Amino acid sequence: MSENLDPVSPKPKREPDEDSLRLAEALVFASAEPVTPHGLARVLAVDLDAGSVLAALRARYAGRGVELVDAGNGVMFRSAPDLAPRLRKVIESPRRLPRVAMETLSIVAYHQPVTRPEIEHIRGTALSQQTLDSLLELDLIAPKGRRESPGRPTLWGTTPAFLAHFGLKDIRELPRREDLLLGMAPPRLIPEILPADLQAPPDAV
Amino acid sequence: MSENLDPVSPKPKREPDEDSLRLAEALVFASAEPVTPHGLARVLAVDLDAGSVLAALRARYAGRGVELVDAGNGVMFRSAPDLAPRLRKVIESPRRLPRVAMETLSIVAYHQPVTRPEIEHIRGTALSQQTLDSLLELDLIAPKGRRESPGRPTLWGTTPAFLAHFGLKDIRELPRREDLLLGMAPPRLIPEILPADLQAPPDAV
Amino acid sequence: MTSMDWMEASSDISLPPSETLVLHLDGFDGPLDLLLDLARAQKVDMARISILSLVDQFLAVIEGARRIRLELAADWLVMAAWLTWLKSRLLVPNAAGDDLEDGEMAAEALATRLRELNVIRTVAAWLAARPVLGQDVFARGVPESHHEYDRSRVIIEAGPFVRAYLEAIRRGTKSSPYTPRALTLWTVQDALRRLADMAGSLPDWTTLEQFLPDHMDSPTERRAALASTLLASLEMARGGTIHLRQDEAFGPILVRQGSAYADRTA
Repeated sequence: MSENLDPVSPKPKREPDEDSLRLAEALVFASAEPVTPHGLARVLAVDLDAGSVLAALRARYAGRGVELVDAGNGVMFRSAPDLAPRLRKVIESPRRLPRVAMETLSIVAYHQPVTRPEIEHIRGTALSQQTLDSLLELDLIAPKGRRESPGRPTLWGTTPAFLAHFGLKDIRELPRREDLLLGMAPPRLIPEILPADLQAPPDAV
Repeated sequence: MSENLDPVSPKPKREPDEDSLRLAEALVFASAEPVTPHGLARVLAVDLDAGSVLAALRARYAGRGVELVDAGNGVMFRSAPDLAPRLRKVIESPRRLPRVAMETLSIVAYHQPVTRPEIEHIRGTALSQQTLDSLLELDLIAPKGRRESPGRPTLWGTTPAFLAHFGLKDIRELPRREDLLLGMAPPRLIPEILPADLQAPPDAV
Repeated sequence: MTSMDWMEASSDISLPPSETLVLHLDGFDGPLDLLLDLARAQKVDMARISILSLVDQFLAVIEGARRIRLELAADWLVMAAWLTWLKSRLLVPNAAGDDLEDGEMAAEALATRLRELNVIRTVAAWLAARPVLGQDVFARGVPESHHEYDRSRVIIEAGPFVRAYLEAIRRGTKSSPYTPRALTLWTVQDALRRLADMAGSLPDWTTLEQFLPDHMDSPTERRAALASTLLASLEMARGGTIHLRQDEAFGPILVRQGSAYADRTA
């Protein structure tokens, strides 16, 4: 780099040799930061120009699987962009459903076919459109016609994809409600609260 | 890799071409961990042998500033060792391991799985928490279960990072005890002093 | 035991004059470490370590150290004491054959431990001489990741699924807005209305209890109704619609149609 030199009497620089290329290659490879010509000059012999060495290195790597690219005011190695799609490794990291979605899904599974107001009724709180949408998008629930009552609300039920998630052959393979609700005081209130059709056991599906 | 193929009718493999070399180069360059032939085979065309591609790549980088070396059961790029003095000037490197840590590491490597009291017995002095911590922090040793004896002490062993750290392909590349003990009387087993497992050869790993 | 000066202590150092060695005692990682260095300094095959001369050297070092610093670490003194015992057994074995064997076995055990430590130290040196990653050879400074995380799938486990259902049901039945507990307590307003309705048909003094509503099942409901009815009766008595009478403390409260009622209906 010219900075190192007395600007009044710039000595003529040598052509980059193999040794300087090796050193530059190793430095750029191992550095966590882009290597600037100035940084390279610190390890090069004084009669070598860092800029020329980097240019020669860039030429050597042209068209290879790894290329020397500019980054900030330095250079770094980067795998060739055209190879990226072939190097890509997709790692599956499945999410867990949020609690609201899980509860909604379980209510649909046990009470299907069920309307949205009925789901809200059972959970005792409003059901957000977002939750319903996410379950729809994941193909875990699907509309199953409409109830022939005022307003003709949509009925919801689970999908084959839902069964596949659990590795179930049939919705009847879910634990029985009666077994689940064991120990819970048989809710005396339920008859008044739940419409009669919600009382159907899950195997009525 | 041959694992991918029907063992009965192994198709003849193509010679590594420029495209496969580029791909292998990019993959190994990008990876923070050693790349196994199996890992490379995943991205290569089926009619190419990962081992041959890596061999060709190794030849291409021979003598360069960056070299392809074995580490564990894979390969990785590393700066050439002869450049170390010049690179150290600009690349920050962690402090060398103190002798205590090196000896402790050697004991773990030779006697693994080994408990802390056994390490202390061999060195004839207590093992400081600091030494254990530094080896753990560098991921050179790791717990390998517990010994089913009173107190159930933790067993220690070396990690894949240990192999990469010292450029070893396999723990068996460590000098054989027999070679080290050359000229010495074969150590008589003294059960009262050394637990029998301390006598296990290193290749019992 | 410092780790800083291991460089000096590690390799085959020739035995320094004892004064220097005293000062260097801290450079050794315990008595075994010093013993090994003394053994190596014998410059003989490790297989033929002379335990006796080793013992003498060790004791000399410890003696020298004690002359300068009295507070020598316990493990050094324990080793010194043990070596003194060992020396006595090796030099003047007792008539009993046991003692001789004891001494020889102990010496062999010590030699074995020293050989083992020597092996380890050689391995450590061998390892340290290799190009070490991060010190002599360097890996890629900025690894790239071509990993792509696919989070489109969801995971549903039977356990959480079933628990979610139970929680929904429990919470739903607990705080559902559709389950208001019917308020069956008899209010003062209720009592006023009932008293006003019934006061006209009162033939004569009637106990207050007669004005309580029917079907008061629980004692709580009954007490609440009684209190409300009492309050209502006091209010009506103040307006003169009814008269109240109580013959004795805690006795039954009697009600009769008042003059105001009669006036109004007249």
